[in-house]
Amino acid sequence: MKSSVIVFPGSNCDRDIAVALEKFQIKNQMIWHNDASLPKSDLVVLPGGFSYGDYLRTGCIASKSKILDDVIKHAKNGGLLLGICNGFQILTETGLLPGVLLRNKKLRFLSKNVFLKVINFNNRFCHNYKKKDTIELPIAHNEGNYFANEKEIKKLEDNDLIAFKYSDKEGNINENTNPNGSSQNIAGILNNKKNILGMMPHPERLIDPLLSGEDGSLMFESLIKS
Amino acid sequence: MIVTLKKEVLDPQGKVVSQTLKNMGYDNITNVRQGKHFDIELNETDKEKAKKAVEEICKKLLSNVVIEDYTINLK
Amino acid sequence: MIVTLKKEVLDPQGKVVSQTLKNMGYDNITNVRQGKHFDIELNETDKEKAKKAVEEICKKLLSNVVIEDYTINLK
Amino acid sequence: MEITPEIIDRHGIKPEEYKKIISLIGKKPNMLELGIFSAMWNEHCSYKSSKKYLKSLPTKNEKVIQGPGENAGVIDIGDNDAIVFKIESHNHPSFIEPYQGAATGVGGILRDVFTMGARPIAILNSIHFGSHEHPKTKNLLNGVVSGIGGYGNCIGVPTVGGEVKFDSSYNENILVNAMAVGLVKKDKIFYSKAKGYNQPVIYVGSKTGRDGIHGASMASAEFDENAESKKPTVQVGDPFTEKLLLEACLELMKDDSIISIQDMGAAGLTSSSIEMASKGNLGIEINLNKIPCREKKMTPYEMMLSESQERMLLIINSEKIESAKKIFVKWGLDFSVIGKTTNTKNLILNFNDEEVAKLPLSALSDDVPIYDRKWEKNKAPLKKKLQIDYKSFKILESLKKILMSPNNAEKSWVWEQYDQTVMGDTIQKSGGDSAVVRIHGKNKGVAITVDSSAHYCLANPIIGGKQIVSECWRNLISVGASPIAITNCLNFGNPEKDKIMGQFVECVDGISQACVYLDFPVVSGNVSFYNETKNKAISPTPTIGGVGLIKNLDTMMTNNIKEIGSFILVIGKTLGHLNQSEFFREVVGIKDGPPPAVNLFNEKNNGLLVQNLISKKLLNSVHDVSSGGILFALTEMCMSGNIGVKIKIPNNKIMPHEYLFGEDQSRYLIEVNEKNKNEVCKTLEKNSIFYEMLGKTQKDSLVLDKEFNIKLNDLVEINSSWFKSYFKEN
Ligand SMILES: Nc1ncnc2c1ncn2[C@@H]1O[C@H](COP(=O)(O)OP(=O)(O)O)[C@@H](O)[C@H]1O
Ligand SMILES: [Mg+2]
Repeated sequence: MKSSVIVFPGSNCDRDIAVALEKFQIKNQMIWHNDASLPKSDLVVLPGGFSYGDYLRTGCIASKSKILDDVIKHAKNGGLLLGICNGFQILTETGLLPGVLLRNKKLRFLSKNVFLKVINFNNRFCHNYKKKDTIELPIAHNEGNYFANEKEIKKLEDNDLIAFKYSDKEGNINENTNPNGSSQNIAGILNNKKNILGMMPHPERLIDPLLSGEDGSLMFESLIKS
Repeated sequence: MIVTLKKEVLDPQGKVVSQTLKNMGYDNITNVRQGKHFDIELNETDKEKAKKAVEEICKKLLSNVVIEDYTINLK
Repeated sequence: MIVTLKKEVLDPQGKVVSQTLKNMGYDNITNVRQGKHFDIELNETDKEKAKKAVEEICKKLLSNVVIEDYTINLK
Repeated sequence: MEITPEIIDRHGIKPEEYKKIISLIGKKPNMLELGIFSAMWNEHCSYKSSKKYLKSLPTKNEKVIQGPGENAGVIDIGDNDAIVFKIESHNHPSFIEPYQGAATGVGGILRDVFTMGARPIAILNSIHFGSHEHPKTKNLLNGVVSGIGGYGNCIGVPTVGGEVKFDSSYNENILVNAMAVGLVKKDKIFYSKAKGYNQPVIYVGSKTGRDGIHGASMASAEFDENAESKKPTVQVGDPFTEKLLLEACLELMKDDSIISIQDMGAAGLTSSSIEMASKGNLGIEINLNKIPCREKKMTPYEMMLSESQERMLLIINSEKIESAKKIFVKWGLDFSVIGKTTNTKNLILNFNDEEVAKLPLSALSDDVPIYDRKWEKNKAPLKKKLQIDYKSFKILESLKKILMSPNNAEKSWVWEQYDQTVMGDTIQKSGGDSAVVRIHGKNKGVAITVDSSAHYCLANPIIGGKQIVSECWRNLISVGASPIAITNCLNFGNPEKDKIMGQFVECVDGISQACVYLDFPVVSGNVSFYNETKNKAISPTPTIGGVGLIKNLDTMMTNNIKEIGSFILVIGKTLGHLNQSEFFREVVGIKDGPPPAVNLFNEKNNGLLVQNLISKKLLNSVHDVSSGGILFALTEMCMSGNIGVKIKIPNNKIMPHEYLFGEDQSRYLIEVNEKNKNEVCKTLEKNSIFYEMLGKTQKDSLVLDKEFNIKLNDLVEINSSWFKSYFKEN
């Protein structure tokens, strides 16, 4: 499997995701945002960070980058596209995924481990979570409060496009287990064809027991087996 | 140019500000909403053209139509 | 009510926005500065009093006079 | 413009100093030259009051690669890896504009670290605020924490630890100390010393604006009612640009293009250019028309004194200019050749084809006035026999009061605002005794902590100085590290007052004694004087940042209890010293008296023995006992492990309160399981280390024999409630 990680000015989880991909023997290349074309890849990752300082709106300026045309083409052709944190914000700004990520409800940056209930397993990112459907991953964001109008949310629900919801250890989903105010506790969503996943939590930060867990590894294992 | 959140979108910042003001004793504050303000200097003498350009900029970059409205104010 | 960074203070956001607009082909943009906009609803019929209250709010909470200026616009 | 006594005074230059300037340069300085002197000769840049005493600190051992004098200290951690670290204050600006002040503090210290070729791998902070009831505190706390987070999170370096304290002595002078730690290959360290003349001097980074003019002078003056008027000296930070600058510099450092490099920190272009040239024993010539400016019509004075952020000065191999420029252009940064090194030993500034300043470098750096200020010995309070009716202070209620107090409350409200896990190597984040960050790609790590204890220092600066170094050492030991070296940030009031100077002299003495005894040298640091408003000074607050090495992460230790049915032992003797303790302060209301004595011999012995037990994997968990005493430390271990303990006070001549809340030094709590108990006790006895059996771990409640039994969940609730209710979150 081959992957490309797009590096924007201000990306800062680009190395972390590269380390994770390589750990699972995915052949990875770093692609500069200003490059004219995307090399052939099975998976493209938009990493976390603060592209363009998160100035104006998170993900907004990165979504206007040169390389994005190719990334969009890649996704339209059914290629896998994963946006983590800032990457998710970029995906909503490009319109590849619906909705928008607003500031956290408490108006402060939130960095901690949270529990997630995996809602959709039938996609190439998540099928491994069948064995473990409540997982723990770190979040670290200031704008992770997912918002979409009722119509959009209903569409996501009706078509089973919600990938993860914030929950507690037992998998209960309610207001108390919602760290940032997201509609319906949404932590990650898929597109219709389920080849694009946008998520706020960071699977690449939990791939090793010394880092207090390996629930992130399951996603990379899903990808290589798919 | 002012970009504001649509009415139906929750504005947590505005809420906090108005709450704080109430705590400070300003009881007559009924609502606060926070938005962004842009001061754009344009090298364009034709007012109509300038307005058009700014409109375009707003739509393409400065606002997200999913959640925001904008108003333009030419000087 | 608009709060803007003082002229001599760096505005990193405005800098990035104006750079992006240039990259998008809007060559005639000479400068962009970003500020905050507050929409405050006040329950006060007396215009003068309202203005005074808002001034006070600006100074005490909404702006830091060290780096910011503000302008008030009563409706 | 005529240089009047008022102008000289406004530049913070004393009349005698002005006379000295004239005799050094053989002429009256012009405005620009005066500004340059003011920037170089102020306390913040010149260390004129502190130099004499800083010299007494130990700065060398076989692990130290670079001690004080460079942008940051460097230590050897083996395998060609080295760690670069330093702490710095940004107190005054943070009081005036908390978000930007704190943010630019973080930005500045990060630049100090990557200037040396290191990739920053961790940020820590020590922040002190006034009483939580003071009307300014909430806003300052909120602004400072979000500013620290705002900068570090954006640049993508994890903030892994720190401390937050409240005390009314900081009501009008908060402290914001930021520490940065970086990793570099031992053979790729970069220095600021210029070499060779006629080499190009290059400016990179952000443009220069009119911000922060005279910031360093501000940091060298007391606040007064007119602090407002000093406001325009605060800068706005741009972490995004700093991230680009970091990546661009590290990219350029891959080959040998750079001869020397220096960040533009306090006193901006002035101090950076002067330091580079004078360290290299050279001269420097700058054409000010080449400075990238953000605003039109900037004057030479403004350019030289601006403290605009995110800028660097480089001296580059002349053949490499084009390739270097390419890198900076790719990252969207300014790159401008602004001058050259010369062999004249002068600083020469040209503007519009005119020479606007010419000063001998020696006058600016070597001939800085050094003061041997008068100082007064501190009257150390003696221990008085106190008549306290301990019975009226129920032990459990007292514990709860301590857990609930702002200084001892759990601080996750703070650290959750910091990205702690970016870079994927944070093995222990906030909440432990020290943070642990893995060396990327290896199975070793560094332990890092920052500590201060102003209460102790105020009561007795010598003991306080010793104590804080010892506590820092202990925190490193507790996670299984070998302590290597420290950095220190010395925050004090006005040194022109004998009493304050006395606090400084004695604190440094205490720090020095402990560092020498523990072989724990000082490799970098910062002095912040004039933390004083309307004649009221802060408590003397030396902040110590310590770094240690964990050679094999398999032997790393944590402080959460691991197992039911294991034993809790106290290492070190408990004498029950309660003066200056949290119990006295928060529960009884006594604030005077001496701090606990520090016995460096015991400190070292106990510490090395605990270290030894950890390395043999004989212990389940370890926590140092510091403020709050045994009961507080034990409660923390229970809460983080979610396992309870049943304890019984060992046969001891002192009162239960003295045993449980006393703050005697050099102690640890260790958890040992049944299997290892014998071997651990034998080792302790063989080495004549004093220890006591405290209790046995059990399910979910903390029990003191015949006194109380409380569920851990209740304790957690109490401990985590303070910040939430202070900020009215649910
Ligand atoms: N400002 C802060 N930033 C990050 N972490 C903090 C901060 N304040 C406290 N912490 C963390 O809280 C824990 C307890 O702090 P403290 O009580 O000062 O520890 P100790 O007494 O062991 O030095 C430590 O892990 C520390 O890193
Ligand atoms: Mg500790």
